[in-house]
Parts: sequence; C-alpha cells; structure tokens
Amino acid sequence: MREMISMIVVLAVLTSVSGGLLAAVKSGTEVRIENQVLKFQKAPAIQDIFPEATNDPLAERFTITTEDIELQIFPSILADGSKAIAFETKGGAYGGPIGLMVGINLSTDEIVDVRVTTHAETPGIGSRAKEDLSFVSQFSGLKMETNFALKSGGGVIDAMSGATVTSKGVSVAAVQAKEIYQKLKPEIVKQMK
Amino acid sequence: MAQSLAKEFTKGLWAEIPPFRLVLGLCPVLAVTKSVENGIGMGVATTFVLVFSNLLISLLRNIIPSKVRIACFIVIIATFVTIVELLMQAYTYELFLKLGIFIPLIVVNCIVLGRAEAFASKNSPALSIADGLGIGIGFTLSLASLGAVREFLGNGTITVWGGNPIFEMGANFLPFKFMIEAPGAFVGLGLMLCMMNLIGKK
Amino acid sequence: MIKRSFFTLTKPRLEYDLVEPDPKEPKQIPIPSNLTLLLNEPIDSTRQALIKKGDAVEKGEKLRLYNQSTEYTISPVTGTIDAIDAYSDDFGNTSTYLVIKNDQSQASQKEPITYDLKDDIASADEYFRTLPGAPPLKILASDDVKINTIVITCADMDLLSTTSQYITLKFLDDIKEGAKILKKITHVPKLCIIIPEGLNIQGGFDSIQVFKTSMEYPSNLPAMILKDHLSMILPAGKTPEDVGVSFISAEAVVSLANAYKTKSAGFEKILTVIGKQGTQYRVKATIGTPLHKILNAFSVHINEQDRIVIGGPMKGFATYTRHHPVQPDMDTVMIQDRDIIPELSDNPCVNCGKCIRICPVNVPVNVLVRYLEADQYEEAADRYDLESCIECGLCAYTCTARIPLYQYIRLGKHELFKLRALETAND
Amino acid sequence: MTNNKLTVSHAPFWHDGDSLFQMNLNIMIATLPAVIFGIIQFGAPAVGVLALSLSSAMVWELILNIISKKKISIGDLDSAVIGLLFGMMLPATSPWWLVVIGTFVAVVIGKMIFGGIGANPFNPALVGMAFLMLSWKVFFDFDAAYINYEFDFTALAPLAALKFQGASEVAGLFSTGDLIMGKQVGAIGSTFGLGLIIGGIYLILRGYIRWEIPVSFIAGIIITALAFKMANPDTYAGPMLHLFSGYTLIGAFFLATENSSSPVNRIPMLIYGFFAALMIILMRNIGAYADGTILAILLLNLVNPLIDTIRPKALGKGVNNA
Repeated sequence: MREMISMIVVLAVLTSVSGGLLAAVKSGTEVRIENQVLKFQKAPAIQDIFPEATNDPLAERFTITTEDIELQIFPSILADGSKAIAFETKGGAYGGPIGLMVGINLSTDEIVDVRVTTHAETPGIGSRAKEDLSFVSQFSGLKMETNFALKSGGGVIDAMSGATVTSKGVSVAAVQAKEIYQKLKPEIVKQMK
Repeated sequence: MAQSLAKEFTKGLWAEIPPFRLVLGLCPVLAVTKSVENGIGMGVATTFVLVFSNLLISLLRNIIPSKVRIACFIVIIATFVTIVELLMQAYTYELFLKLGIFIPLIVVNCIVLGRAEAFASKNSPALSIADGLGIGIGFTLSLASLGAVREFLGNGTITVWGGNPIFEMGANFLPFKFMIEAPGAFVGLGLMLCMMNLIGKK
Repeated sequence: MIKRSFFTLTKPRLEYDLVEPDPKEPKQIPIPSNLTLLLNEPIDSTRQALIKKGDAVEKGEKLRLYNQSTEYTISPVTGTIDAIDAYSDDFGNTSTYLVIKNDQSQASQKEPITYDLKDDIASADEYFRTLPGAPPLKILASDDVKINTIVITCADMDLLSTTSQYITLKFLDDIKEGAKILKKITHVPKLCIIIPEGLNIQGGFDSIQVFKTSMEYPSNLPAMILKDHLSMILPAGKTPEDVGVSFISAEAVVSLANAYKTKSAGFEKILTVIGKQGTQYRVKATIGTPLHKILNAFSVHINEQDRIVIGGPMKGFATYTRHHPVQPDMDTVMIQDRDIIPELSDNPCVNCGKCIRICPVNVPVNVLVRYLEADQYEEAADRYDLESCIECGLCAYTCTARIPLYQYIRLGKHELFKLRALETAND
Repeated sequence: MTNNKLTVSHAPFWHDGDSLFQMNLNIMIATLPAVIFGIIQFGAPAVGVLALSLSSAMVWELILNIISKKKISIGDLDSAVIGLLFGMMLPATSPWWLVVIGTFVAVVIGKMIFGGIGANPFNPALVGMAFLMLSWKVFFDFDAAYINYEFDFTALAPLAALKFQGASEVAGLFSTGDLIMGKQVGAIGSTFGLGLIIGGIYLILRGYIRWEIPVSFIAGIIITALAFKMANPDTYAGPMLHLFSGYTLIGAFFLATENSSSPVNRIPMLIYGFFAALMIILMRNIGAYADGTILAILLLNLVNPLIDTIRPKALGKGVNNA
C-alpha cells in the first residue's frame, strides 16, 4: 500500500511539474514562434505574390472562422488599386504536405500568383517546385473557374518532368484553394469592407 | 573522480559511439542525415535532452519507484523534448523546418531511454552528465559524419551551418542523388559500419 | 554419362536398363589365391580373438571374432587366415577384414561342411547371412522388428545394373522355391515380388502378389515401391523395416533356395561389370575375390585416376583400391575412364531450382544444402526434410553448380544420427 | 600390376553436363537478338556501352576476388551476364562513368558483399539500375537521350509519353506491331520485343529459366492492364502498350527470372511473376514512375524468401505411423 501511494504521488508530482514547465515555456515562446512562422514561411511568399502592394498584408492579416475551417487571410491592395487576398492551402505530395500560398484578385477572380511555402520534397527533384518558378508561374492569371489539375488528369497544368507527384501536390493545393475561395468569398469581402 | 568522469565521457566518443557501436537510435540517423547541418542540429537537440534527462533522472533515482520508472523516464524525457522543440521553433526556425517531425521522436529514441535506464538511474549526477554529454557528442559526430558522406555524394556540397555550403563541387559534378534518398542512408550507414569494423579489428 | 538433351523443358528422364532377352552365360572367374572377407565388427584389442593369423579354415566354416559376437562371416574356401586388420569406411565406421589364403590341396581331401538346418528363421540366420545377395535374415530373425511383408525385388536398384533381372530370367523356379522357403521359415503373412515393367516373365507366382514397376529411375527404390505399390508412405527418417516391410533381392532368394537344397552355403556371386565404353559383362565370382581379377578377365585396363565404382552410377561408391573384394551385397562394378569423370565444384547453390523439379519426394534441396553447408543438421531435419530424402542422387546429377548434394545429404544424415545417439546417451 | 591411384569421389557418378558457365553462356546467347538489334538501331555508342558494361562488371568482380583473397570466380560468367543485362537496360548515350559506377553498384554492392554468386537477395543488375535511376534521372529520360538521333518512327519513349500526356494522346502514336519490331525509343536491349521473346523462349526450352515466371509475369501485365483499361479507358493504356514498351519484356524473361532472387517452387513462382507484373502496372498507372519494372521486381525479390516457403510436402513428412 505504501509503495502504491508513493508510486501515485511520484507520478502525479512529476507530471504536474512537467506540465507546468511546458505551459510556461509554451506561453513564453508563443509570440516568437508565430512571428517566426510568418517571417520564414509566409512573408517571403506574400512578398513574391504581391511585390507592389501598397499596404502591409502581414500586418493587416485577419482570420475567418466557419464551422469547419479556420483560415488566415492576408489582404492586399495592388498597384492599380484593386483588392486582392492571399491564403495558404495544403496538398499531399511525395515527402509530406506541400503548403501553397495562393494570391487571388478579388475583383477579377484571377490568380495573381502562387508560391510554395513549405515542402519536404527530395532536393533537386521535387524541391524545384519552390526554387524553379517556371512551374508555379503557370498559375498566374488563370481564372478561378479553370481546372487546376495536371494535363494528364484533364486539367491545364504541365507537370514538372521527373517530379509528377510534387506537381500533383501543388495542383491539389490549388484546387483546394479554389474550393475554399468559392465558398468563402462573400465572407472575405464582408470582412475586408 | 576526474578520471572516471573522463572515462564516462570518452567512451561515448569511440568505444560506445552510437549508432555505430550501440546500433541504437537508427530512426533519426537514417532520416535526418541528408546534410551535415541537419545531423548536427539533431545531434545537438538529442545531446541537450540526453544531458538534462540524465541529470534529472540521476537526481531522482532514489525517489522514483522501480515499478513506474519507465513511465517516469518517459515523462521527463518528453518534457525536455517538447522544450527543445519549442525553443527550436522560436529561435532556429529554419532548422526546425528541416528536422520537423523527428524532434518529437527523440522521446522514443532508444539512446535517450537506454542511457536513462542503463546509466543515469544507477549513477551519480556528475557521472550521468558526463555520460550524457559523451554519448550525445558521439551521436552528434556520427550524424555529422554520415551526413557529410551523404551530402557530399548525394548533393556535392558540405553545409555545416546557416545554409551556405562551405564546400561545393563544380557545376560539372553530377551528384549521386541516391545517397540523399532513404535507401542511401542504409547503404551509407552499412558502409560506415563496415569501415569502423575494419579499423576496430586491428 | 548421359548429357542433358538440348531442349529440356521437361525434367530429364533416366531409365533403368533392361537385360537382353536371351542373356549369355556369365563368365566364371576362378577362385583366386587370396580372398578378402569383411566382418562388420571392429577389432577390440583388449579381447582375445577366436581367430588369428595362421589359423586353418574350412570351406563353409563360420568365422567370428569373439565369443559373444553376433556378426559372422563364412569362409568360401579351405585354407589359412593370412591377415586380420581394421577397415574403415567413408564415414569412419570401423570394421574388420580377413584375408584367407586359398589352399586347393586341402580342399579336395575334405567333404564340404553341411549344416544342421531347422525350418525356422533363427537357424537360417545362424548360417546364411552372408549368402550371395545378402538376405536380410538378421532383421527377419530379430525379435525387436516385426516384419509383416517381404518384398522380393527382381528389379535393380540402380541404373545400368541388370544383375537382378538376369537372375530372375534364369532362375525363376529357384525364386519360386525360395519364396516358399521364406514363407515357411518366417511365417510372414504377405509376400510380394517386384518385376520391372519391361521384363518378360512367363508364368505366375501362385499366391505371391506381383507388382510391375516403371522403368523410370528411381521407381525401384524401397520408398518409392512402398508408395506406388503398397500404398504406404514411409515416414521421414524411418527405414522400410520400421514399418514392417523387408526387401530381399532376387539373388538372395535364389541362393537361399539352393542353400536349403544342399544344406550348405553358396559363394558364387553374379555381377554385372560395366566397362569404360559402357559394355556390359556378366561374371560369376566367389565372394572375396579382388576386383582386379575380374577386370583382368575382361582385359579392362585401369589407368591412373580412373574410377572403380561399386554399384551403379547413381548410388554406388568409388573404391580406392582395385583389391576391393566381391561382397555378398555387391551387384555391379562400373569402371569410369578419367576423361569422362564429371568434375565437381565448390560453387555455392545458385537457386536454379533444377533439383526441386527433379526430386521425386519434394525435398527442398536448395534450402537444405545451405543448412548442411553450415552444419545445422537438426534444423535441416526439422524444417527442411533431410530425412525424407530417399537418396536417389538425382539432385546432384542435375545440379548446375555441381555441388555434391547427395554426399552432403548422406553426411548430414550420418551426423544427425550421431547427434541423436549422443543426445540419447546423455539422457 | 602397378598400384596406381584411382579417383575416389561420391555418388552420383554421372552428371547431366550442365554448369554455371553453360547456363550463363546460354543466357548471353539468348540476349543476342535483342542486343544485335539494339546495336543496329543505336549504332556505335551502343556497342561502347555494352562492351564497357560487360567488361567493367567482370573487372569489378576480379578486383573484389583479389581484395577478399578468394578464388577468382569470373570464369563462371555470372558477372558478365550481370554486366550485359545492365548494359541492355541503359540508353546508348550513357556516359562511361555512369556505366562504370552502375556495374560497381551491381556487382560489388548487389552481389559480392552478400557473398557472391547465389547469395544475392536482389537481382544485382537491378540494384545497379535502381541506384542509377534514383541518382541520375536525367540520363534515363530516353527522349532527351536520343535527341541527336533521327528515327523513321515516333521518337518518343512510349511510357514517358503515357505518363506525361495521358493515354488518349498516346493511343494513336504507337501501333503494337511497331512496338514488337522495336520501332520505339528505349534502352539498348529493351526495345526489340520480338528478339526478347525469341531469347526468352530459347531459355525456357533449354531449361535455363523456369517458364512459370515469365508466363505468370506476362499474364499479370495483361490482366492488370486490362482491368485498368476497362475501369477507365480514357486514362489508362491497354495491355499491349504496357507489354511491349519499357523494360517489361526484358524484365519478364531476363530480370525476374534471375536464379538467386526468384522462387523455385511452382506456386511461389506463379505468385512472384504475377505480383511483379501487378506492381509494374500499379506503378505506371498510379505511381510516380514512368516505368516501374525495376523497382517492382526488386520489391518482389524482397518477398521472395517469404513466398518461396509455400512448397509441396516432402514424402513422409509428418507421417508418424503408416
């Protein structure tokens, strides 16, 4: 019985101390982590998508919450004054999910540009999706009604030779972005005022 | 005392160097050694966890009831791993992106649990720190060397820190991409083990 | 040596030779001056032997090493013992050989020994164990083994050999007579006779059941006969005697019949000799005759590195000396020229699967040989059917890597037997 | 009567005359139709690649023999066969170092370090190919490899075209007759379907490969491809394109049948061949690779020891009392 109690006490103390410790570290690093994510993943992509934005999309970001999705939106005002937004979607690929930042012009419903944010693809093969812009630039200027699937799947996008799965991941992310956009557009417009 | 400290420290560098001698903790070894940088990062993270968990377990070794010791070890190790993960996210985010899912796996890395069970729970804190440090540095060295072999053959570069290669083959070098892939890790590890055995045999 | 045919989609078929329809009389080899007899008992130097060098022996005299010995041999001539020495076989089992100097002058003066025979198996075992054809009287007489079927094999076990078929053709009546004697002395309920399909035998065998075996090797081996004709599956590691079946050669039956007729033992053994070119000769020689006497009679010239095989090409064994004596169970002597001896190799198994396809009893030879090479005999027996092997030699015959598979298996069985004996002893 | 020495050895005293040298020589003879056609089609560079591949494979084995102080074993031609098959899977324009590294991986890592002939768990030539294809994909892009050639037929690698343009685009480009007669772009020894079939049938008739593997392999290709095509005729190509393009036929007759890495019992052989083919079609139709033959066969090599345990019961096994 004594042994039993000592076991329970030790475990309880140990877990509560560790829980407390973790909570402290977590709250201490939370802000910094969020900034890091923005700085290293999203900021470069947004910079590339809206090079001539007249506002600061990072600072003006807001979150839309519906019943099943929570989406961080980066609004931007383009050089010609039209409004645009950017948000991130994920598509499955060879080395894990591929994050794709999609910039969309709200007034014309056209894709401004897309950029790969995160990936775990093989260096030199799948990783070209991020480094080699000729693949992602195919999306620029496409209407939202377009089928973003690869050509072998009946769409309009040419796959990178030798990196079919990565290409497919990007196209899946783009298709997903299309669905989200078509569903949430009224909400987004409302929030942007 | 100093002598035994030194002994515990140095055994991790050759005689019991993981993963070659102990052949433990192969999962991160195979997964993250795509470059020297990743190897060092993983090694440092593991060393951190190893040293602190060894210390804490050694301090608590008389308090922890033997029946629940594995559970207690896991709690302690998991706490340190999570702390490492959060710290990496906050301060070395780029490295975190590369090591990603392998950081949480340090919890189940046999080396950490193995040292806790085999060494720290039986020895004084000072010795446990020396042991953890030695094993950790040995692990880091192994990861870095395997990373160097794989990165050099598979990508033609050697990147120690910060993303810029300190060594790079010319543009004419067509890298042996296989070594970067997962099966290349097995082949590389196998060949290095073979070399170590050849050297150690004499 | 049979080469593989050019197209081998089907597995190679090896067929038994059929004796010529009207065979010539065998050539009689005169009794040589020295005869060698083997005695299946090792010399024990601590004991006083019953026989020693220089002892006079009579034709038909029973020779034993010691008082308690159950093993014996019968002298085929009258003369003196010239030598007694140890003999060791392929696997290091030791026994004894006796050299008897033939003394014709004495022989003519004396009457041949006749035995006091009763109509029971024990009395037959007392005198006739070493008759030509080596009848398995020891087993039949044993109380430990219950034999309920005797199979008389008029078919030869190995390829090329035709001794049994020849005897069947020539001495059919003696076989029938011998079978009756067998039945009478052993009281075995079932007696059958195995005759090769192609052999033309006139007349029936009364109450004896006749089975015709296929001409394709290895259908005359005991395990295959049990399976094909007696509907019995020989359990792995067991001998036919263990399941109550005893095999006896046609020659043994004939010599048993003669022995009962004359109440004395016979010593004339019929042999098939296969020369270098594959020519077959048939000889009649006294047990104990050295082989070179026989070979000289046919002027078969033996060169350096030729091979003298006792038995047929698949199951025989090669002897290192041309003085090897004719033994009661010897059927065939084959001479191979050094130029046609297939070379063996130390290549490892390449898993080509030819042995698997040819093995008549589905032994996984390709895996088995790996265990045998690693000396893991018990594992080989438990999991890879070492003991199911019926020792036909087809796997080694067909092996692409030329591994001496048959020898590996025999050695494996031998080692396994030793291991088991050791375990029993320790228990 | 001199007492000269006799040869003593063990039964059986006959042998059917077969040997490793004979077997490997026959495999090399069987490759001749496809090799000669490849040389005619792709010219002198093909001769260079084949010669270098064959010779370097043998040299690697020789070097390993010397280093490990073992008997020189190149005389059994096993590494020559590995080198030849390896060369047949390369495009004619492969650079010399690619061939040499490939045969190094094939012979040294694929065969010698496992213990030499008979001990390799994988087909050595395929190990070499897998290494190269993962490392230097660019050299295995057949369209790019033959950019300087002028052919009198559609100069597109059928499987790559299928992968990147879809079945409906490819449908009219390649007729089955052209594919069989080698009117396609591909590796040196893999384009001439008829030659490979002739070689394969020769080997089957001579008994050097086991018919179950190629037959079930080809059946697997046809059945699986047909199933895909029936499910969705627009997306997936028919069985004939799959059968006569890429490495399918060289795989069926020469690669999947490699002795040490394939089963020897009948049912396992049928399973092995069928599933290798199934994996190939899955990889081509669903997976990332244009031609999955090499990886599919390697995968089945891996499960070979497992499936080869399905075997008939030996005589007397488990019988205690008859």
